[in-house]
Amino acid sequence: MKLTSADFIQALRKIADRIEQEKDYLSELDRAVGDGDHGVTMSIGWQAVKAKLEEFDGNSTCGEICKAVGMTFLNAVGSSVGPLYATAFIRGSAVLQGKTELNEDDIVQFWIAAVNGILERGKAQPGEKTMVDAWHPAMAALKASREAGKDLAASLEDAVKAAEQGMKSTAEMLSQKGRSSRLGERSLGHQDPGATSAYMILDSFTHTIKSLQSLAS
Amino acid sequence: MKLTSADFIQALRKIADRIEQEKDYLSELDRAVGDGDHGVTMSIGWQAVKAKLEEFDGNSTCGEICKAVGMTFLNAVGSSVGPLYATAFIRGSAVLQGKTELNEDDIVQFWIAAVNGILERGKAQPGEKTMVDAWHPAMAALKASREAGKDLAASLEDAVKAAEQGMKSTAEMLSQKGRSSRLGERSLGHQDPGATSAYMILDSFTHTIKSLQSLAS
Amino acid sequence: MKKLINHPAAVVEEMLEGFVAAHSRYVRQLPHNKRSIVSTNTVRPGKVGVICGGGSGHEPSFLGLIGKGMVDGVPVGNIFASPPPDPILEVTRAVDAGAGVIYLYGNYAGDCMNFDMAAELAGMEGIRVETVRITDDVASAPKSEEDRRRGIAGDFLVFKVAGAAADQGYSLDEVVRVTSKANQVTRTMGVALSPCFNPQTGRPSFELGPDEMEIGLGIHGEPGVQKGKIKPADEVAGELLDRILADMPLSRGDRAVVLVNGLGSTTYMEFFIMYRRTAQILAEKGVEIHRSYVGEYVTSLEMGGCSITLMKVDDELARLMDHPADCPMFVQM
Amino acid sequence: MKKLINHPAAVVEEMLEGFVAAHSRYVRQLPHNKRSIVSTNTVRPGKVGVICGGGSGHEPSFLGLIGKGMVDGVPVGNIFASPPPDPILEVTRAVDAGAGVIYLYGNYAGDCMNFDMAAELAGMEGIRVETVRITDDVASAPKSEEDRRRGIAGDFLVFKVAGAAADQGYSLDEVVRVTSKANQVTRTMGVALSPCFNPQTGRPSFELGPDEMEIGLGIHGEPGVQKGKIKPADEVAGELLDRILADMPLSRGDRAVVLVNGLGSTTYMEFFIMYRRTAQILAEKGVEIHRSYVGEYVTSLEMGGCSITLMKVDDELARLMDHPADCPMFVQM
Ligand SMILES: Nc1ncnc2c1ncn2[C@@H]1O[C@H](COP(=O)(O)OP(=O)(O)O)[C@@H](O)[C@H]1O
Ligand SMILES: Nc1ncnc2c1ncn2[C@@H]1O[C@H](COP(=O)(O)OP(=O)(O)O)[C@@H](O)[C@H]1O
Ligand SMILES: [Mg+2]
Ligand SMILES: [Mg+2]
Ligand SMILES: [Mg+2]
Ligand SMILES: [Mg+2]
Repeated sequence: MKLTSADFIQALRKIADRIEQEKDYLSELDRAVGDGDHGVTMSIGWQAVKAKLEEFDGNSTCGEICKAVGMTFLNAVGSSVGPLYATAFIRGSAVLQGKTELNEDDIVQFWIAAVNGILERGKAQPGEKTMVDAWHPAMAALKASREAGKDLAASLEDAVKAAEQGMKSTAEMLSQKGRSSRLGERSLGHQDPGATSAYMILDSFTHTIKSLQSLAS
Repeated sequence: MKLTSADFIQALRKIADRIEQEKDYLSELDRAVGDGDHGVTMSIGWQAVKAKLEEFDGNSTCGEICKAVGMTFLNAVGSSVGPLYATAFIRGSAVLQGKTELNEDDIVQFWIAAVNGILERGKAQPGEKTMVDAWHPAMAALKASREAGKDLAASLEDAVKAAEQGMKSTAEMLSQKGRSSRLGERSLGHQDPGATSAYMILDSFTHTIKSLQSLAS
Repeated sequence: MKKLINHPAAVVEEMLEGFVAAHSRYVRQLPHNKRSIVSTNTVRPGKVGVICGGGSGHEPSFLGLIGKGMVDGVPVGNIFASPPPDPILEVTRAVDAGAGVIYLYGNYAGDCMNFDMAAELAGMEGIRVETVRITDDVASAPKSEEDRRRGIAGDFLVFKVAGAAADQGYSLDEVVRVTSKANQVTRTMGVALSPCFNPQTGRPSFELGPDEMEIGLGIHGEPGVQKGKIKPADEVAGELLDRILADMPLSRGDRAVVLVNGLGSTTYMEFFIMYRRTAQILAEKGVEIHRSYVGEYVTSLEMGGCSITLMKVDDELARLMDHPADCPMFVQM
Repeated sequence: MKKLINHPAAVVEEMLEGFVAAHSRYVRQLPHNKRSIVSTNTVRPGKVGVICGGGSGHEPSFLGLIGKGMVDGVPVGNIFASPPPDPILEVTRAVDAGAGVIYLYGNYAGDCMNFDMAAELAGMEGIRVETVRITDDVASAPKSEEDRRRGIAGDFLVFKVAGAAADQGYSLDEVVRVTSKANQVTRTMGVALSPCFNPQTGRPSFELGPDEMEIGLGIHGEPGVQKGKIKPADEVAGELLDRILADMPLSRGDRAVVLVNGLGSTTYMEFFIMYRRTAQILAEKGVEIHRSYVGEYVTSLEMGGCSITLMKVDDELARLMDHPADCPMFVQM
């Protein structure tokens, strides 16, 4: 399958809508382990992104869209997730430069670059109860499924499953990074908000890809 | 009947106990129209008086006891009621000077002097929704009953009835003095806390007189 | 009601011990009465002594305002209760430096009676005492009866004027003149969102529904003039200013000092949002803001809400407001 | 949740408008980003620029501390969220006077990442930036992992040291040295009694029973280390100090600066009662209190509770703490 700049914009809008729907839930998760604002922050960031996307259309390159998304998100929110997702989108934009149409490999490379950005910026290891616990296994699954010859949609579905599992596993982890790390034992039993929104982002993107694919077939 | 210094001390102790019992109720009344502390203030004042009374015994004159009560109450509470009752007891002490035994007329004169002190210090008129609305009719009844030839206990009973009626009538008055005066119409329906404690003081004193009388007869 | 206290009956004494320990450079307790708090360094020959006071529970007022350019001593009362004459008199003796003493307090029955008794006793000792009762609370009595009004947050601005005048060497008559003038041009309207809890009763000072506010509420929880649904800050600020300006009109070219005072538990964020609209409204009317105070100056324990005070200043008042002050809980360079 | 606000999404912008209007003698907004707030009068050639920052909701920190002897600029974040690099960088450019700039902030993941990004960008523009992350919160990580700890009320004392050092002409290296030293000898333990309400979620930051308190709670409502029944103030103060002194022992002859910091809705009366016991305990240990701060310096919206901070001072730190400061929400003569 192919993803045009217009499709890419559409996929990003859908993520913004998904976050908007879930923002109260995300804040509630953060209330248990952090400062209770993760939904607010993600909503502010993604709504700013959605507004910024108005400036782009099918003629824009995915690279420039992606870079603008990163900078917009960052300047709208700051916070922990601002630098993490900004770095993700800016790194991701590097592999999409000049492109108004993405093939399946471009999209895989985009996600891998983006998540590497998150890892480098945040320096969190898997198991520290952060968004990395969703993103890291998701990327491992994505790569494995591609190597096993699956198509993009199927591979992304595997990645989403891994993200979901990673997200759920954070409930059993002792927090090491971010605000919740002060909690120690008391963070047990609570799912990490950043891992949860990470799963939602990937899940939403995968839905878009699947519906584009079914439209195309 | 006669009232000794020891009886007088006893009567004052009883007042302190009565106020202590009713302090929450008095604060609740003040909560509706003032700052909610009338019971606290009266309790602090009367408990200080009770402690001070330890320094006196049957050899003390009623005048010196009475003056000490006034100064002790004042310095323990300040507030609106401090100067009012301090003035009352200091004026009252003037008619009891040098006496270790009081006759019925002494006691009547004591109360009249005391209440005149309240009127002069506070400059409140009857009808302004203050303790004066209990004290003023009570003294009128006390004088009238004495003039009609009733004994002290009976006259005090009449005074208590008048105080009770005056106290109740404050619920229908617009406040003019004290904290509650800002309320205007909204003070309607609420009984004045100071009028209520005034009634209690006189009622408690009258009970003491009646039981002394029944003991004597 | 949850509070960081030991015994409800000991809160005032323990607060004073802590206060004096924390600020021993500024204040001391007098030996006879621990509720008599005076400055360590402001009393000087020929300077008028400035005393303010009232009940506890309004911190930083009154004791946090003892210091250079402000007040010289504070007799401290129980929570929301005037101090008795005894500490007032003791403070009066300590701060009199031959030029007489001014008593400043909000116009409440209890304060009037106790301070008057003290003034009488001080007079008998040959100390000249004058009194200015502060009456800035617009909600507390109608326009024609200004002298029956109560003192609330405007207390702070009036103390500031008196303290500066005394520090600048004004005579007692002159301090009284300028302080009365300050009081006459000072108006406050407040809004309450949540009650305070008297540590000694454990009860809320009043009841408000979860979406209610009350306009004109007193700083001791005395009921206000109008209860209603909570509104956006801009509307609330507008209503408070409407009432102030209806009472004391300001016109183009007038100058005002603005005080947005917090009652205890409301956030600074909200004060600045209220200030923002206040400044807009005054700008629309062409009123110049000479100086602004935004924060907690006269609280009501942990009551929620705030008040807006305007003082209409002439050159003299403006100059006195600009005079520096150095106190434990208020410093102005 | 009742608040004097207009739109939840506009609280930070409107607060800043009000703040800058009220304190225009001290601060201004930079043209490119209204969240970049800088001093009107402290930047001077050769002086190290001092920047502190973080999320909104901690007022008087951070923006109320812009002024002489304190900080030169503050990039402002959303409520409890680090500002992004953009306003940090803009403030950096504005306060750099050729001597370099120091970034000071509580050690939170978000602040670290955003300030580091800004520092990198500033470095690319030839501005030398150094960073000291404040880590005073004893409850936030065990003793051997001090550098993972968070910054809470101790922020204020560390800012004070840095601001004074810069004002006294220390070089950037020297400001970094003394500020790091200050951070290393500053410890805080807090107790929370009631939650704050983020105006944007309308939800309480945590739940506590009507007779519960929580020790070690963070200034953004992050859960603490120990929940329990509320105790008398003297016991609470004792527990907080025990934990501080177990972490940073003080012995006879040592000197300390004490800060009792209110989180938002607790009364000054309670702070002084907590201070009283703190002073008693330090006196018993023979520790001299060099200077004390009691009030609201680093709040957490309207959270209930307070913290106790000790800074163990040597001559240099004592001298810097005594240096005057003149800011909108903090003045020291
Ligand atoms: N260093 C890090 N690396 C990866 N993710 C992190 C890191 N620090 C925090 N996070 C994520 O950020 C989430 C919190 O985001 P949010 O609540 O929006 O920010 P803040 O902590 O500033 O309030 C956490 O749940 C966690 O997943
Ligand atoms: N001028 C006055 N004359 C007589 N009684 C008064 C006067 N002012 C107030 N009071 C009485 O004082 C009572 C309030 O007392 P209290 O609550 O103890 O003092 P405060 O008003 O200082 O809190 C009122 O209910 C009223 O009866
Ligand atoms: Mg958060
Ligand atoms: Mg009362
Ligand atoms: Mg009272
Ligand atoms: Mg946050």
